[in-house]
Formats: sequence, C-alpha cells, structure tokens
Amino acid sequence: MSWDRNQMAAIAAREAQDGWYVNLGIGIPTLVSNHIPPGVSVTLQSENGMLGMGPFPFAGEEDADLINAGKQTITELPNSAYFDSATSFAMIRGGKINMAILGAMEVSEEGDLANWMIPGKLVKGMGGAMDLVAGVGRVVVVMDHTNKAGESKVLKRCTLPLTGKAVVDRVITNLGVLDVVPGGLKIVELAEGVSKEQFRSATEAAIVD
Amino acid sequence: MSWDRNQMAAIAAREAQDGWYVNLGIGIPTLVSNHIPPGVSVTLQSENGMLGMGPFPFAGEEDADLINAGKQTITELPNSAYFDSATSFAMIRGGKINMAILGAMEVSEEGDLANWMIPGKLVKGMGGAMDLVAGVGRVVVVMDHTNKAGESKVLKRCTLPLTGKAVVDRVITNLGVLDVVPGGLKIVELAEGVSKEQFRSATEAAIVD
Amino acid sequence: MSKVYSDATAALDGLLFDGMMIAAGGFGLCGIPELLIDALRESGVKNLRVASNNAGVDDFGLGLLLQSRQIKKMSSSYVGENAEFMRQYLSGELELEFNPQGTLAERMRAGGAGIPAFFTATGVGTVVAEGKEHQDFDGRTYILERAINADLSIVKAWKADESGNLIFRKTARNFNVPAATCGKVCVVEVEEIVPVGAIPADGIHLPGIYVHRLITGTHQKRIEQRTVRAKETA
Amino acid sequence: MSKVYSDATAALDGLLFDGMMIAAGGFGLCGIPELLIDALRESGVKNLRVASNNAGVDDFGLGLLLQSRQIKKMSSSYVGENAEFMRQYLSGELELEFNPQGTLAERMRAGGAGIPAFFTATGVGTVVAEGKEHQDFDGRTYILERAINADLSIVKAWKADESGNLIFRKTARNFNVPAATCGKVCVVEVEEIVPVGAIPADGIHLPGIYVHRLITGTHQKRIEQRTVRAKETA
Repeated sequence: MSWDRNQMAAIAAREAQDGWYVNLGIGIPTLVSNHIPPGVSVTLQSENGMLGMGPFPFAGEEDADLINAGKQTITELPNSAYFDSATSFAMIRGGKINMAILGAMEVSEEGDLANWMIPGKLVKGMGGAMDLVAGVGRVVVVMDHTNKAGESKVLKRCTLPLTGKAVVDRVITNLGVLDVVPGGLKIVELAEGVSKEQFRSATEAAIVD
Repeated sequence: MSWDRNQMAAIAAREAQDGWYVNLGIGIPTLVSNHIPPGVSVTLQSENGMLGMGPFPFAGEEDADLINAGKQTITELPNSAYFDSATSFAMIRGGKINMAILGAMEVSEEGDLANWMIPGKLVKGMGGAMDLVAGVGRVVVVMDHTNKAGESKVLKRCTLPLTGKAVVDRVITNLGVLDVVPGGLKIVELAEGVSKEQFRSATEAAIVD
Repeated sequence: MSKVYSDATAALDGLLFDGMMIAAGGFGLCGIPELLIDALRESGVKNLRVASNNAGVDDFGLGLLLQSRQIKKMSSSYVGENAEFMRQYLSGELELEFNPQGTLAERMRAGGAGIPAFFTATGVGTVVAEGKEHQDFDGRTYILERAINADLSIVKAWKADESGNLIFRKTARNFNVPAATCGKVCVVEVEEIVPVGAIPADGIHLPGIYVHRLITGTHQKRIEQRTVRAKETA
Repeated sequence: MSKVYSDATAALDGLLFDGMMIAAGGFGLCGIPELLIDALRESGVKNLRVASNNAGVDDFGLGLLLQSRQIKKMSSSYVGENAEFMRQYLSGELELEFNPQGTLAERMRAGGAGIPAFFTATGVGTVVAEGKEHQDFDGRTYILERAINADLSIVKAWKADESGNLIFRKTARNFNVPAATCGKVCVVEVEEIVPVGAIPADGIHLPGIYVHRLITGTHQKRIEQRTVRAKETA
C-alpha cells in the first residue's frame, strides 16, 4: 500500500541524469546509489572533501583516512578527487552540484525544510545540510509521509527550526511524489495502491492540481 | 655621495630576518635577493603563484610554465611550492608574507604610496601592488630620492593616484633610510657623504627627530 | 631556523594562554590533530574557545578537552557523536555556536585570507541568520558572516617536508587546510617528516608559509563507523 | 556523456553570444588558453566582456581579440605589455576596469563559491575604493567587492583525465583555477588527455566537476621575457 525504503530510493534514483554530480544525505538517500539506472553515470560528492565516492570497503580494507560525511568508511573510484572543506563547500555553495537528495523531519508547502534540530531534545547540529539546500541546483527530499504518531510531515508550515526556506524542489515519500509549485504541492505520482484521497488526508499541506 | 642601486638593495636586504617569507617588486627590489646576509634564510614569494623562487635559468633551460610576477623566466628550489592566484593573494591579504620590498614613484610622510599610475600617460595597472601593501606585514620602499628633475619623491602628500594609504613602514633611497613614524619621517641612516642638511633639502616631507 | 620540534608539548611551548581561541582541523575523527589535543589536555590551559567542525567523541579528540572542562565555547557544525558535549551544553556549562559546515570552513578560510566578512545565502531564513546583516544581491538575500581568526591553529597532515610544505591523505584533508590558514601560529603534526625536496612542488597541498611548528609521532587514527561490504564470491 | 571535444571550435559550439562575459585563465602569456582564444577570434563573437589578469600581447593571447575589436570591456590588473590595448583604451574604444590582482582572483573565486560579495582592505583610500561600500571591522576599514560570474570560463591546464580532473604545471596554474570556477560553462584546453585513474586522487588540482568541455592540441607556450644567468665555469 506504500513504498518501502528501497522503493523510495529507486524513485529518487530516477531523478539522476547522466553526467550529474550528486550529494546524498544520510539514511534512505544513501540507498539511492544502489538504484542509479544503467547508462546513467553519476558522480557522488561527499561534502567532507571528495568527489567520486565509492562503496564501502571489503572487511580488512577500511582506511581511517577515507570516510564519508556520515563518518562511514568508504572507498575511492578511478575518477575520485580529494579536496579540503572550504573547497568542498565552495563547490556546493557555488551551485556546482546538480542535485542533493536529503532526508527530512518536515517539509512545508512552500518548500521549507526542517531536518536538523528538535528544540530541547536533540542538539546535533546542521552539518552541511544548510549549505546543501542553499547551494545545490535541485533539492529532493526523501522521507516518510507521516511520523510515528501518524501525523503529516508535509505541512503548511514547518514547526521545527528550518534548514532552509523555499529550498525543496521535490518530495518523495512512502505515499508518493510531490513537486513544490506556486501555491502549494503538486502530486506527480502516487505509490501503488494509494488513492488521491488517502494521500490528501495524510497531507496537511495544500495540494494544487 | 649616495648609494647606487646595488647598495640600496644591500641596505634593503638587511631587513630580512631568518625564516621570513618576502615578496620583492620589480626593479631594484629584485636585486635584494643577491644581498641576503649569510645565515639568513629567506623564501621569496612570486605573487603569480609560487613560494621558493629561484634564480634565472641557464640559457636553454627556460620553461614557459615557470615565470615570476615580472613575467621573467625563473627556476624552482627544493622547497618550492606552486598554487593558484586566489591562494597566492589569500596568503598576501591574510598577512602571511612577512615583508614586501617595492619600488615607488612617490611616498608621503604618512606612509602613502604611489607606484602604479601617471594619469593620462601610463595605463599599465596596479598588478598585485595594492594587495601587497594592504596585506603584507612590513612594507619597505626602495627608490631614488628625487626624480630626474631633481624634485623630491618623498612628499608631504602624494600627487599621483595612490597604491595604498598609510602602508609604508620604511623608505630606502639613494640618500638614506627613513621610517614612517607619527608626525612624519624619521632618519634612520644617511648614505655615506650625505649630510643631514643635504638630505632635508632633498626631502619635501616633514622630518621628525 | 628549524620548524621541527621534538614533540607536541615542546611545539606548544609559549603559545598557550587561558581564554585563547583555537582552530582545529579534522572531520569526525578523521584527520584530527590527536597528539596536539593530548598535549593541550596535559597543559591544563583553560576556557578555550575552539572552532572545529566536530567535537570528537567522549574519549578521543576534542572530547578529551570537554571531559577535562578546558573548553568554554565550541563553534561547530555537528556534535552528534559526543554525549558529554550534549550534557555540558544542555546543562549550560558549555557555550555552543552552531555554524553551517560550509560557513564554518569559509569563515576559517576568510580569516586566513584577510577577508573580515563575506556574504552567503546559507542559513537565510533560519536561526543562523538571526542578528546578522542581510543584503540583497541580484535579487537574492544573503547574510554577512564574519571571519574566524584564531590565536592558534592545530592541524594534522600526512607528510611534511622540513620547510613545512604539507600533503594530506584522502578525506583527512578536510578542515585542516582552512584551519591552518586562520591562526596567528599554526602547529602541525604529521605521520612523517621528509627532507626538503621530497614533495614535488606541484603536489603540495598547503605551502610551508602556513606552518610555523612541526612535529611527528604515532597516530591512533581511530575509525568512527567501520562500514564494510561482503566480498562477493566468484 | 563524454566531456572530450574534437577541437576548440567544436568545444565552443552553442556557447557563444555577442555581449557575453568570459573569464580567462593565465598570467601574462603563461598558462593562457591559446587554442580557445584563437577559436573565439574565428567565431567572430562580438562585444565581449573579459575578466583576465592581463590582455596578452599584440599578436598573441587576448591581444588577438583586441586586434579584431571583439572585446568591449576588460577587467584586469595589468595590461602594460599590450600597446594595442593602450591605444584602444586611450582613444575610448575599449572599457577598462582595473582590479588589484588579488581582488580580481578573489572576485572570480567568490563567483565560483556562491559568495556574491566580500570585504577586503585592498584598495582602501585609492581610486579602486570609489563608489564602493565601506565598512569597519575591528577598527580597520574595508571595501565591499562583488563576485565575478561569467557566462563562459576558458582555461588552460597541463593534463586532464577524461572525467575532467585537472593538473597544472608550475606557475601556469595562476588564474586558471579561480577562472574555471566562476563560469556557467567551463571549457578547458590541455596538453594531454589521460585515462581516468591516471591522475592520483590526492594530486588533482581542480576536480572535474568544474570542467564541462575538454580539448587537447598543440600549444605555442610563448615566453614573454627570456631571462637567463651565465653558467659559472668550475
């Protein structure tokens, strides 16, 4: 009745165009790299200072000097390049990355994104998320449509501290795909078995036709 | 009765301290590198993107990819490093260069420097001079005390467009050495055979004791 | 004039004072100046203000200086790995200035590049923008961010030549480059010091002009999250 | 999707329009994109605005585009080597915006880094500061300089791999790096294209993300001032 994590990642992977440079956030976005269609060559950026991020290493081949932005051990590829953090974010801020696929806590109908802080509860920090949403050409959010209590995470207005204002282009949830358009969100696709009514009732944000 | 070019360069070379990074301008300043005292190790920066500038190449060993800021062919040294122009001037602007030794058309008693433009006559450009005087820790000017007409180049106020305001620390001319201090210029040293009276009469700027 | 010191304590001698500002390289536990952090702990220097992307973990990296209560204020982008950090912050013992990661890196780079402030769109419309100057350029709104200038930079590189020219290894480069540039004095620890000339002039990641003191020593280089894939059998 | 084009004309196809803004690498005649400049001349594109530290000499480099009157405005720091430039400027045919060299490099870098404007002390109290916003930080006065964003970057590197990762050679790196970053499209000419993987990941000067189109060809690499020293005899 709805997409699972891998299906959401596969939907997100269809966004990628041949030759693009893409930054993937932690969580479901990381899975996207497993679903890039054949014939589409995508170079993954890791904002801690690498282009051409490869898969996890084989056991015993981990390198403490080679990690991704999630601090996980990774590998390099033939086209990889390393650089420092100032250069990495110059690239991000300067619009050189074609797309970022990120997780979220909340998205608003105006494309506001909240994914870094729950006041009084979690104090982790925004990491590179604010830079990514401000700088990257296309921002795609992948998240569950509702929270554990069944409340919509696709809102009229975000309740949590923002990561960025009017920065999201597309939202992919377990229930479907939404584009941020003038006046609200537009349904692009519904998950198999999800009706428009179900989708609307799970969505607080304004949906425009 | 006054210092020649090489003597001025030798006087300027005494400014250098062991371990310093120094930028030398075109003209007499270039000669300074021949006079660095033994035991003093100085690394020369060339603002087009090099630290550790070596001497001119032997004939036949010129390399079109290896020039200094005056566009002359040079060589590298064992400690040389290359970098791009943004990095080079980040270094200069950020105060990492200990000293710049530059030529000048005019210097004022407040340490203003004019060395890049004669209105209506010469349109060459300031190159890196404005960056150097604004960013480098110590700015030493080496120039003739008077112009061809015998008029002082050490002035109350510069008449030519400025390279920088209140940027010069010391002036070395063929007649002597002056420091920029509150209220005017202070004589540090006179060239052999130059009397204080001669020096004062050749100097428009206020000299303080 | 040699830049090479015998150990981290010797290399920090005369540089430390209570309340000082330190810029530290590293991302997570990758490329952190672990030897210099240990020496800072031993020095007992207090009320440090530290600019570093992360705060280490409880028992390694800057976490050690949190444990010993030597840090008064952190400027970071992400501190999620450090429970002691959270405890001190939530109890009000520790000041925290959250920076977007790229803003933090650029603030350090600006400090080293003689740029006192720059405009960025990062953080506009968020808490990060509160109290900051806003200005529009070509129809977009930006905020003014100030440079970070530190009293001391502590940096980890892979190799240095004796003149201080540095190379880093893989993603351990990270904040070490911008952090190195923004300190009045920069002390660097490396895995190996090689003779001048051993690093090709075109292969240097950070020229020796940025490096004032240099040490070498044994590094733990801890891995924070060991992730592996299964070896496919043929 | 290959970045490699057959020649300079093919690599510029579809990118040119009258009045466009071009950022060019090179310092003097060192590291200039000579093949792309020749192709620009052949294209006949007009009213160009060009950001380049220098303007070439009369018969080489950007001097060729001055000769053919294709340039309307130059943003440079030094044009002393070019007699035709001076003539056109003094007769009012050519607009000229003088930039301090470091400000020019930083304006390009800012354009590539998403920074619309930054403060610098360079030029304060000079003609360069006229009409610019002044602001004091920590007791010193700075001026606000705007980023350069170009429609096209033309760049010369030494080698590229097929994914566009670049390395430069010696002082031919110069403005090629900042210029490459500030264009909407960046076209690069190199002396050799090598297979992906041939340049070590830690040795890349500019990652391929900045490079959209790539050509190779024979370069003249003219020397502007051949200075030599005498060989001492033993």
